[in-house]
Amino acid sequence: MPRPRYSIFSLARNALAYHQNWTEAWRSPAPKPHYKVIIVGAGGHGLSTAYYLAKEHGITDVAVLDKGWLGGGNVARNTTIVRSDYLFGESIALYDKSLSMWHDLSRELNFNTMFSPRGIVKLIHNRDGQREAERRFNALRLAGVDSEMLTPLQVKRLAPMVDISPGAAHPVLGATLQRRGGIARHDAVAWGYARAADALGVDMIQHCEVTGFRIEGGRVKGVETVQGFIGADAVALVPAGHVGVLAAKAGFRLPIESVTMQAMVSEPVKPCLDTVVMSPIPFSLSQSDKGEFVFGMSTEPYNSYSQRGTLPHIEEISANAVSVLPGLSRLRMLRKWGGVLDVSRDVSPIMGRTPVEGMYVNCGWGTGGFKSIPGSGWAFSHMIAQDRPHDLMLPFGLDRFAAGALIDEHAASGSFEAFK
Amino acid sequence: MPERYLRQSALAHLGLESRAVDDPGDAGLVLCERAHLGKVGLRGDAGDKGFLDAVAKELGFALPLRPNTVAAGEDVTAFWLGPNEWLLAVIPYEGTPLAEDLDKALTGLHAGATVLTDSRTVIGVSGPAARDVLAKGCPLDLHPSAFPSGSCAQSLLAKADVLIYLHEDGGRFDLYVPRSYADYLWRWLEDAGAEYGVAVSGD
Amino acid sequence: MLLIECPFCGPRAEVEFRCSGEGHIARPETPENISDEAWADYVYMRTNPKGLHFERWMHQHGCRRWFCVARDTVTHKIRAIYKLGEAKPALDEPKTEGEGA
Amino acid sequence: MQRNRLSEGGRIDRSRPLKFTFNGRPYEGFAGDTLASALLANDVRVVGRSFKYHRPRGIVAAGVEEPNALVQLGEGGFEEANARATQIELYDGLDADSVNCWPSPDLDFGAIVGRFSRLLPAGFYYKTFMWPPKLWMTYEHFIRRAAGLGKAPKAPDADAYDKRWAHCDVLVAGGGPAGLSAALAAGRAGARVILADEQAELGGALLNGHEEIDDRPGLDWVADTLDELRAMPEVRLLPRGTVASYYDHNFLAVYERLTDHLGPQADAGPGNPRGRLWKVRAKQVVLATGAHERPLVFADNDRPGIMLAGAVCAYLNRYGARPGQAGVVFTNNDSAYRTALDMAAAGIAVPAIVDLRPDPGGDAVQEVRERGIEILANHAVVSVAGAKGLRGIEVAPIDPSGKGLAGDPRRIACDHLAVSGGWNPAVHLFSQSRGKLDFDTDLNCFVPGQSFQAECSAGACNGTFGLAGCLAEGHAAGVSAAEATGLTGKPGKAASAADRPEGSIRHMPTVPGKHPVGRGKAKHFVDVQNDVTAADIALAVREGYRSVEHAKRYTTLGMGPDQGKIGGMTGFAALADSLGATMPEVGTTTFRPPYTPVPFGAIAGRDVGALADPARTTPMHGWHVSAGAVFDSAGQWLLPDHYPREGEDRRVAVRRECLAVRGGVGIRDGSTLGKIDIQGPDAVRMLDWVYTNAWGSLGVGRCRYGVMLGEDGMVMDDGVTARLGEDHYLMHTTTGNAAGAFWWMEEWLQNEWLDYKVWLTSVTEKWAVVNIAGPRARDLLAELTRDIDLSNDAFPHMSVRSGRVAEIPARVFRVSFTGELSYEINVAAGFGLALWNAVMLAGQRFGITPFGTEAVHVLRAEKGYLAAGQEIDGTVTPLDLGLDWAISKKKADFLGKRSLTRSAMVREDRKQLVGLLTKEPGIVLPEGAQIVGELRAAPPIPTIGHVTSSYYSPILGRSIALALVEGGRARIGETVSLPLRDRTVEAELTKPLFYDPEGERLHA
Repeated sequence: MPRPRYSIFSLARNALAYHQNWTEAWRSPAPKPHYKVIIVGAGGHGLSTAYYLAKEHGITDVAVLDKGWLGGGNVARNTTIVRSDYLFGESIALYDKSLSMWHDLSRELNFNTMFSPRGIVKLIHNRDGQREAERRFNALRLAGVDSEMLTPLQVKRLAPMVDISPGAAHPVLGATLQRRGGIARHDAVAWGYARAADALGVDMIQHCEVTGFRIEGGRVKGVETVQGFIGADAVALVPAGHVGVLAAKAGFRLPIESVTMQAMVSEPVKPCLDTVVMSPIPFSLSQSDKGEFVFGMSTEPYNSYSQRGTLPHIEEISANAVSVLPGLSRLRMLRKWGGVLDVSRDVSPIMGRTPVEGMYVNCGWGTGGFKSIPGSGWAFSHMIAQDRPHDLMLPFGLDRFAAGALIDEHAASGSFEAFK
Repeated sequence: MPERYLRQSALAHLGLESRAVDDPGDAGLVLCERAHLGKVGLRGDAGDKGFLDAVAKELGFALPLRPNTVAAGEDVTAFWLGPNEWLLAVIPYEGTPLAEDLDKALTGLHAGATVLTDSRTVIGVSGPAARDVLAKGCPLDLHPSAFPSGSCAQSLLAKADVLIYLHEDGGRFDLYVPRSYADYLWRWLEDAGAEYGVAVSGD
Repeated sequence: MLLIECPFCGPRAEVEFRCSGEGHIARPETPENISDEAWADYVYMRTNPKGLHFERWMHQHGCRRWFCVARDTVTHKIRAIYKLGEAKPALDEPKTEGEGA
Repeated sequence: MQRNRLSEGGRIDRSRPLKFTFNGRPYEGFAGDTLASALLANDVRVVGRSFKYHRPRGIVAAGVEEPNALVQLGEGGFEEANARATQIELYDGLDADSVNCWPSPDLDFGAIVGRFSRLLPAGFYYKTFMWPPKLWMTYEHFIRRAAGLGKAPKAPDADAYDKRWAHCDVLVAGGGPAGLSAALAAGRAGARVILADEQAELGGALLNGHEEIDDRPGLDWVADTLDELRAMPEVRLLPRGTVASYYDHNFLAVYERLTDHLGPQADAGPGNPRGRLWKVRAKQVVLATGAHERPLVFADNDRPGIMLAGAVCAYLNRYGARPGQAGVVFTNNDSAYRTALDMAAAGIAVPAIVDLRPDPGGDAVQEVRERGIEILANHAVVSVAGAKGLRGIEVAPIDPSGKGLAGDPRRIACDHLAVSGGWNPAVHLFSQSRGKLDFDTDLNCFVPGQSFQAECSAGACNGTFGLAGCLAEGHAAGVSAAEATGLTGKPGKAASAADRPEGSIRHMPTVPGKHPVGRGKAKHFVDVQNDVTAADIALAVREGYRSVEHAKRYTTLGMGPDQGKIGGMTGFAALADSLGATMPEVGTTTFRPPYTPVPFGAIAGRDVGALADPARTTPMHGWHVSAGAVFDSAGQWLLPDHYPREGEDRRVAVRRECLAVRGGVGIRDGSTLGKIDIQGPDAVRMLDWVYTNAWGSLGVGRCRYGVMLGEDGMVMDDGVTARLGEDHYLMHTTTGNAAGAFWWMEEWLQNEWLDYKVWLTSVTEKWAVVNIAGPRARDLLAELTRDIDLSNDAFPHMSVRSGRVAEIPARVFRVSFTGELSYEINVAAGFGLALWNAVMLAGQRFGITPFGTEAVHVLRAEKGYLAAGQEIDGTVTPLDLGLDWAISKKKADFLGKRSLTRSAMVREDRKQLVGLLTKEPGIVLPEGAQIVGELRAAPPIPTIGHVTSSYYSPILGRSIALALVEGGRARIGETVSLPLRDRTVEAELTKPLFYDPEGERLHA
């Protein structure tokens, strides 16, 4: 299934033909009766897993099933921030593998993901934040991952909208900077992986909701779907925002709760914020290539499978962001939406085996899902292909909960609230 | 006993007395600190008749048992806070004797009284814009049909926990606010009232 | 924003409450006699249903009482509110309506 | 000279001229104008440039759906980007400029992009800019510069914004005939009503025409209705109030603009807010939000002068402004025939009505015929002339297939074209409320289906476009809403209007033309705001982006500042056409809040600046301020960090304070420490659960240290609890955990230990705490109290006594966080300042020194005491912290106990608390520094731990640090490296205790 390469030349050639000759980015095949691997969830992680299964491991007898349109889950509704400035070595290794892959992703996929390493500025507002930043900065530096400490003046130079006056409601004492981090065009990542995986022979089957699993003798044999039974040697669950439902159908529980996270954008304005600004108070902010300010938030306070959200949270985030970047006050909220995050109890992902033989799970990415798409798919495809976890994902197995070997980025990152 | 003047109200530092006027003029919002109320926290089981009787005997009136209601005697007002919790506001502000008397009266029961005079202060809010100002920070419906005179409720006002009480005459709201939040809440109220005009009155 | 009928204070806005997560989770009677897996199940594993969810809420800025709420995690409709210690009400599983994604 | 101003008619006040500036040129309009109507009256045809191709654009609409007339408004602290000219009420001195063009919309250098438009189909950027890799940031720089519309204001916002809650029986969204009818019916029935309408003037579509109600002018009915509503005390009218979002449980946000129409306010600020965000809880909601007209998709349908027919009516009838001298109407339905009549009545030459339908019928058509206007049935507009202002059009008959033309084009001169493709109900709020949409094939639009919340749609937003129907539906909605809230007042009768039959609509996703879509030079816009064409949609389908969401995202359809109010449905229709599918099969994308953009400042309200976060203060706060303390925040609390004297920096001040405590006596405000009063016969049972150690043996008057775990075995808090009486305890928590620990215990008591007889009361704020610490503390206290025996035997370390201090009733705890002889004197908060002053006075002869939180940290670290947020960070167990001694071996269970025996908890390489002494004693390590066992020349270098606390210890004359290190306890004595930014420091691992290891000073 060769696909014409995208380039300025193909664009010019097609322009002469009024763009009538472009071919479809991916096929819409009917499901085969059996696949070697079925991936449930055609989101960023599912699609990248399929792509790397085909590309790195030569396994092309793969179907990616989705209950809706491909790339319609969290990859379509996140705030597109890509970074690896985590605290624990396990997290740094995994996320930085992913960040490195982002830098070449457009050319790898021949699809411009518009990844833009414009730097992640994480503000420090108080003593606790300073301590956390120093710890993280040093952890990253010693791991060989880029990280810098900024003075308030350096913050001002990178992000002139930030109020660094000492009397500010949330004074800026400094920041950490990860220059290799940035933002990307979220849809393009899903579409790029889908197109590239399709070209390698992977079947993307949309509107094919999984209604159950056929499990015999503790081993998975295939999936029941709205389009009928599809057999498989291995089944990988990668349905962000939905994994609890599938796990229940397969007969096990996960240390995961699904919650809504909102995001919002402003009307588009000319460029005035060139880096990503994140603050623990909390909010995150970047300006997209379209000119919209993209606001990220923390999660809503109760379980929800609703891609909506509440007003109080929007109020809080707006107040936080306006306090730190007062110039936002007269800009206007254009649109807000929500996504459903599967948040694990230590807010780190769960990757690996499940209690069902032949069934693997990759879930619980919480707010880390988008940035990890390349690395997660790359590592997870290794697990599926070789039935052995890749070293990068070894610490993230489901078994860590019984052992108590949690990777609690959240607790240790200064946002520790003892009594949640 | 130490000199009374040594005892400072939560908002003493604002010098409200010097700002107090007798006639608020056309100010839409009139604020005051009611610094001299004693407060006693009372815990006990509303289903325990022995407890209710003992308290009623001590207070001279029965505790309010319906949610968001108030009962009052001559010097003591009792606010319903929950199914096993009440706040007593006492005149004068030394709540200790009442708490001790109650404790004695409640001996042997699973009940207790704690002096909370200094835990909270009371900000009085009145004037024609009082409801409008409170609506800026309080999610309760304070319309007379939903919150009639003589009601009380615990809720939020801006970012402070408050117990809101509307006096029987409907003329003034009393906000019972944790002491450490009093300065914030006072500043918030002055800010919220700015569009209506703010005056300070004596207690 | 939800309107939650506190069983003690009456209907109040969501901002007055705190959600304490899944309800009816029994603490193991004799933790020392159960496996690490069984203990982890109690500490970490959650039902996380899409649809009817039995959970606990607390009226943090009101009467400070905990109580039980049966809430649909898709529609956010509150199906039942009851006091602690009362049994789970029998409720139908909802059809997943009203998800305006 | 307002060339296009009608001499009479409209709602403007010609006696009140207003001057304004647009793109640097002065103009004049009238009170009652919008910027858009004033520009139209002044014959300003090009108002901006398009988003992608920089095509000249004119005003299209008269309301919120306007896609082109976005302007940069005002300056300084009042500047605003992307303001919509149709929503800007004219005020004197208004100054606006077009966005996204340079130097002006008439001469825009960006238009060069348009020349290459063939190279820029939908999604072109996904296919290129990938090579060479280094150049992407350069490409992107130009993409970013090209994108965006207006400019973000640079000056701080001069305005303040208000927010408030509101409650009502019935919220009515929209003040047109349906909304007014609903509000009137509900109000008469006795309901508390809020009626919000985005317009300055209520009346809705009635303002734009001259329809009659109850046999008199419709606007008279509006006036009477408003009079009646205003007389109702429980009805609140919110003109200039846009219902922006509809949340769960009938909670809605309304943004009311208070001063925008007045221009910049001299007294801008909290006393005169710019806008108010209403947070409304409504028992019932009536949506009467009207409808938006659809454009038709034909060749170059974006040229200035091509307007929506309904907008033409609005400008003529409401604003007395005409779009030009000669206008053609292009329609597929009856409604635009009224426009033709209005145009003719305003003296505009109307050479023809071009109608896609073969046989137009209906009342209005008849009237037009009688008027003698030519009707070109079964005709299409196939080309337009005039890139910067319409000069004429070509029309041609349509062939029977509806796909091509059946004759030669004919040219008609005109300077504007009024277009109608039918109407889309404004179902935005309905959809936000989770209501399901149905597709009405007769009207060719989505209409509200099943409601999900207590809501009812009425009038045009419900697909009922006729006035009679709007009045009837509105009334009925008001009646049923009032009834549903249990109100029984008499709602009165509905107002009536003539029912005028209309002909059907001819749906054509794209109008046939000279070339197939995408082939000729002309562009067929489906979304004018985002420059999305029918060819783009077709390309998306060709490339497999077939789902409505894929097509939207690939082409950016409906993603501009108007959020697709005009372009969305038009694009979906083009998509359905390309797919050969029906509209219900294609569906819609989700309608996201807000309905129209809302300033972030308004959403933030007053929770910014000084009111951003409550600053909690202690009773002694004023003293600290006058003593020149430098403050630090602990959660929301403000506490003195240190008290610098003249010429002292922080370092010097903290050293002085530390030495004063170690050498004499210091005084500290300890009021913020969490305090929980615990009473009841089962207090001990509860303490035995929540703390790791056993509490049964604690005598009255004695104190004990406790460690609180989560069920995961991690330390959450620690502190000292005192037994005050038989069944009476007082628990101290860390400042930050006061509320958390309280809720933790309450949760267990209320949920699990229902039979326990324990009452908890938070008494943090009841007590002011004055802590005196140092070898002279007893001597000092002795000066202040007569009724407490201070001798070591009578009042040993870890005990509590009651008495009077400085004549004030007090509870004195002999506890220490500094390692010195230390008393924490608790008095009623109101006496806190008095006590502090008394202690300071008495302490003068002991050289008493106030010390702040930083000195406390130095002193506690010298003793290896733990700090929440530093050593205790949610990932450490009591064993990690060396607190084995505080874990009862006898208790069968306590919260978190089981977790401590899991495999990862008992590993010997867990991070454990140790001390750290740098080889060079002068180096103070940064907190957060990472520790390395085996140093390597270059990263990656594995780390074995990190520094949690680090200070210079004045008493030891060297630096000290606490750290969590893998297997640390077994490594004590080893040397480790800390590679800092500028150098690598070597340090020795020690026990986490640096001073007075035997605790002699505590017990002195």
